[in-house]
Amino acid sequence: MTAGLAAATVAAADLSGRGGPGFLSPTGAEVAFVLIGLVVLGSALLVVTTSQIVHAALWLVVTLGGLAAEYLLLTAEFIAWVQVLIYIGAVVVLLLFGLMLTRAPIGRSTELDSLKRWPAVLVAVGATATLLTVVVDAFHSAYLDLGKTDDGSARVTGESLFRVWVLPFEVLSVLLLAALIGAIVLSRGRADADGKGR
Amino acid sequence: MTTAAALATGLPFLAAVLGLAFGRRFPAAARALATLPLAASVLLTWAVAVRHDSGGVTEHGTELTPTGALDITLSMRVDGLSAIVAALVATVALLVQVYSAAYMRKDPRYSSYAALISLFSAAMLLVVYTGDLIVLLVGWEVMGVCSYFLIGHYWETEVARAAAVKAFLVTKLGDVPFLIGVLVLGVGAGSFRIGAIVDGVPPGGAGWATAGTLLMLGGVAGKSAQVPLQTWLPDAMTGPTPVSALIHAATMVAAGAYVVARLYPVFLASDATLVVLAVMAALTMVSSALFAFAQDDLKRVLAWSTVSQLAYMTGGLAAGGRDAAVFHLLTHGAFKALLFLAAGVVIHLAGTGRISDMGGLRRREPLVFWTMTAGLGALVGVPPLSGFFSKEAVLGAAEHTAIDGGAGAPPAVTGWLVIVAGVLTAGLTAAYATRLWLRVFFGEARKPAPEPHGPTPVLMLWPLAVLTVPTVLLGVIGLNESWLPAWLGDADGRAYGSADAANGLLLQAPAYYDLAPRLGTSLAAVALLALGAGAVYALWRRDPAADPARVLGRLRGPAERGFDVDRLYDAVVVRPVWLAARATRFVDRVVIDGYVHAAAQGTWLAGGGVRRSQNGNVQVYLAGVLAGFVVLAVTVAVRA
Amino acid sequence: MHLVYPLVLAVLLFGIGLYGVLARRNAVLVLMSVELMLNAVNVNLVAFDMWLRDTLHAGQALTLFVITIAAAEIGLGLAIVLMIFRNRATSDVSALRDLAEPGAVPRARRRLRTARTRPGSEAA
Amino acid sequence: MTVVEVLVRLALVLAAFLVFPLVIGQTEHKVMGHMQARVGPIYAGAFHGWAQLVADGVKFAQKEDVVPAGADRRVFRLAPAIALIPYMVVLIAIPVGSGDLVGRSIDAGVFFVLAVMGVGVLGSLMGGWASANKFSLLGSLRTAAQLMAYELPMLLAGASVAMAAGTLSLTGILGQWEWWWLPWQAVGGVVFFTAGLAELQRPPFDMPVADSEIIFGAYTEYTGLRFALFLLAEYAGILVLCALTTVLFLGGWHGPWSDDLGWLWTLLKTGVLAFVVIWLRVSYPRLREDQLQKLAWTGLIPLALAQLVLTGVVRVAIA
Repeated sequence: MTAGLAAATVAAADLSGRGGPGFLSPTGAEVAFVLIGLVVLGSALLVVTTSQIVHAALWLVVTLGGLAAEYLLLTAEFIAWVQVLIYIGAVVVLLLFGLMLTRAPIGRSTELDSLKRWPAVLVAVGATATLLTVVVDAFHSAYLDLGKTDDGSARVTGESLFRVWVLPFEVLSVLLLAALIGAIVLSRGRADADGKGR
Repeated sequence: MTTAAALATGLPFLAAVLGLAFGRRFPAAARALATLPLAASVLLTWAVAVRHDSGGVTEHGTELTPTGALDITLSMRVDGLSAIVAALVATVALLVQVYSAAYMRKDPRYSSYAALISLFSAAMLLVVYTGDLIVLLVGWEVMGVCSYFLIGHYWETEVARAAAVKAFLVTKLGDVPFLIGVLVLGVGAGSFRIGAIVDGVPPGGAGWATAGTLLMLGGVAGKSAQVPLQTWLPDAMTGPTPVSALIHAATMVAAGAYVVARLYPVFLASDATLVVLAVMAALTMVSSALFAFAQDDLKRVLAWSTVSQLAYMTGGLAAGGRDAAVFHLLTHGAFKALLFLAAGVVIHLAGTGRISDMGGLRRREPLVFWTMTAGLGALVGVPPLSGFFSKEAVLGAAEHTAIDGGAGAPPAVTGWLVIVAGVLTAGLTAAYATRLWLRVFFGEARKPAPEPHGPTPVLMLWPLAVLTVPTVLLGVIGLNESWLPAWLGDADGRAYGSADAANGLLLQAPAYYDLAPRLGTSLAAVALLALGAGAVYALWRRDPAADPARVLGRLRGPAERGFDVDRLYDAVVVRPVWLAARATRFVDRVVIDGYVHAAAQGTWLAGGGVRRSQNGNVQVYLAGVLAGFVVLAVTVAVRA
Repeated sequence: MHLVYPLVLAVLLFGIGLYGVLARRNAVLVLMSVELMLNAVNVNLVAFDMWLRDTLHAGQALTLFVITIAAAEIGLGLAIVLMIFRNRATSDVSALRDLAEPGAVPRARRRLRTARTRPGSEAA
Repeated sequence: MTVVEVLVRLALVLAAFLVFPLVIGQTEHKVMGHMQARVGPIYAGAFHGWAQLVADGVKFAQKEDVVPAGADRRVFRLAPAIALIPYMVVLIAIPVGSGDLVGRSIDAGVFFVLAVMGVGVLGSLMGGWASANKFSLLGSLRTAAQLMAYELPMLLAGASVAMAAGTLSLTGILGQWEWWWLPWQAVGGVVFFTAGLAELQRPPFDMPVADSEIIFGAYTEYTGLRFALFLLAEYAGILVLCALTTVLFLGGWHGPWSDDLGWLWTLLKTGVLAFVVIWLRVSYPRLREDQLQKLAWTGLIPLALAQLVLTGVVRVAIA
């Protein structure tokens, strides 16, 4: 439904399209972007609807991988590999780890969705429609020229990161340390309270 | 010279601060602290008065930081008037401190009492000396506060508390217009400096001068207990006797008259103000003399008499006799202080303040008898005593105004008012003074005297002796034009000289500077005096045990209660205010609080409704928040 | 490439993540949905960075930061979920009603009671 | 780069992917057979049992493809592929010889390689969970924990080399390489190799598949070709790890004589390393789970950090 709405608004934007080629003659990158985007959205939908909890995590892998590919198409190469490394290599593994520790069952679970599903649908669709309207209205004529640039290369990103954004970077490292310590404290606290482990 | 004046003001202030800070811890030092700085002040004020002689104005001051359009100067303005009045104030204050050292000997709160007296003296001296109206106002209000505390010295008693609050409220009632009047004068003259204001009045008067002086009359009436704000003074007698003597006889109550004299050129230029002042004075004079006649309490008699005598001063001022009024202020300060201090000893002896319980005290303490006789004589205006001369001076000025006042003189009507009321009051004064004298000192004691608790302290007696001297002799200074009028200088502060008088360079006609008694008014006053005194004596002779006041008949009760002015106040002011307050309370409780309670109740109910949604499910909360966001965004987008 | 493609993708992904956060009951699934939303934001950031040709590369830098923070968040989040699971034997967010107004929801009370009767939770 | 060239390169990579892991497998059989004096692997096909690999293949192919009843069938079947494919993808980026002798030169090569290698672990996780077997699940958990622990030192060691070369590209790193990098990056190399072994779950880091404790962990329920794919993934992993270590720390195609022989040097170094891997399997006992974690957090990570500091200091000194 939302995809249809998006298509409609995109088509409408095409009529007034300024700057860049029209929507009806897409480039190869655009076609690839849309196709991968559909995969991403589909798998994301499965993440939030599947009744098998581990499958959700695996679909998440597909979503994140697809997004990495989208980053590549946007010429943000470094971001793409970081996405794979951190999200798939670390976050999803952690998630699976967590799922297994919380005794994720094989097969369908009945209680994954709350009873308030329809209000959630309503709110999500409302928010999406609002954002979509705003975004399409504002940017339907903006064109992203992905010519030969190395804006997304490791060198450029690294330079901006360590020249311009060094301070936030350092602050972030402190945050990570805090998160590390916090996670350790959280997982150990209970064991100490119980006495000799479990 | 201004330095000496500032020092004279500062020393008691310092003593007060030290006394309030350390008096409780070092009670031994309190007595020295109370008297010694004040003694120095007395010397200084006298030095200032003598050095000043008859030179014009000496004024020095530092300007405070600019406060806006009109600057305030911290200045000392010494001229004849302020030098003499300051000397009077300081002297009486010192005597009272000395007297109090004995009178309040056993009082546990002596140190704070003495400090307050010192503070009061400092404030009064500030009022007298200062050359700036705003600074004067400061001293004025400090005096009021001190008066409040001193009247309420025996705050354990209900009466004292009520009297203190009453005195405070009533005088403040007058101070509000007084403040506005000060501001009007300041703005009108473009300065708060007294000199500038006095010089700034145009010859024919000015709107701002009339308005300002009229407003200031409120403060004058409040401080000097004139109609219609007179009722606080008799009640204030619940304070210690020295306080009554100091504040409520010699000094503070005279401040009202003093301020008028200080700004006299301004008042003189405002005919309307003078007429109002004259009406006020006439009413006060007669009525309070009548009330004094009806009183049974010794100090209340003296209080009403004070009110009456103050009316003489204000009356003199209204009728153009500034020098006469100041003359009366001086003599009155002396003899009324004497009378109060003597009354203190009498009460001390008799163990009661009720006249109906006294009698025959003549034999127990002859010194008191004689000094009090002198004081009463001066009060009544028996010829060679001081009161006679000052009173005649007032009446003489009034006569001049009434009969041959010319251009620049007050309206004739003020003169007539003051003469009629003054002569009538002379008779009434003689009547109540005679009644007091006879009932206290003669006849038999109507109540067995209490066991004499030791001899009367010497410290209490010698101020009486000291005060008797001016009581008897002070009238002399008015006899020669080169004495008191020359010392006082002209009303605008400039020096007075006979040559000036002859050339018409003075502010007023020469007759106003002549303080010698005049034949017509003297005869009339003395005749009525004799009539009043004789009538009372005759009544007393018929029945020494009965109160001569019975002659008032049905009038006596109301007169004793000051014509129930308090009840009038009650009906006119208090009750409407009460009703308004009650109405306000009703509106507040029912209407305004109704809204508040309804709002609270509504919030409570709404909260109860929202409470149901607080089921702990975070996702529901989040959904609500986001739904709200969507609605808001859509609303904004649609309206944009 | 038209800017709307990545933007629309981001919006839709965000909506899906939003739905997941609101509708899923398992805490780990909620965390996953949060990751979806974060990724949507990242797509936006990268797209705008490329579109603006930002010389500071704020968009990419911020994306890297977001990814890092997401890693930290998932670590802490999972630690919390595991703690809850250990204490209450559930990772169902709708069963965690400690925020409820007392007495407003009978179910929450029942849950509390059962939690209280569990051995081991008394030590806490 | 034309389409044909791309296709040729992909075909070559695929060929290498198909051939070398098998070679390594064969070598492992032989080496273990000789080192442990086992008769089996030296028997088939007469000469040193050259046909053993073929026999193994036939055996795996013949076996029934069993999926447990309680398993999550789709995930169970998908898992071996997930485990295998990332290694194939990684091979694309590894340069074999000087110049353009590489599948595809990738700008952020080190990142790419390490990122994609991390994905392979998902296969073990999926397989272990989908088997509906407690031992498998335990194996998966151990795999995940091990991956978490060893990814970090591996990344740090890789970062050290990238820092030394000033580039993330693998070909770029080799372009910068000098002989004295050998001692300079030695510690990093050891850390990288050790961590890689742990990530591959090779002995002595094979707790996730410890057959004496949890009966081959995640692979308990796998039989036949699927099991063979897992094995193949392991050998591919050895290949990738050894090739990467070669490229990053041993100079890749650098060596004496002509640069044209570079590919030979690469293969030689990789082969030696692969031999070391096999050698270690034969000679070292298995670590305990807690020892394993301790080694990572208190041994390898500090070492890797020290290497990073050293690299930085030398880099600054040179500059």
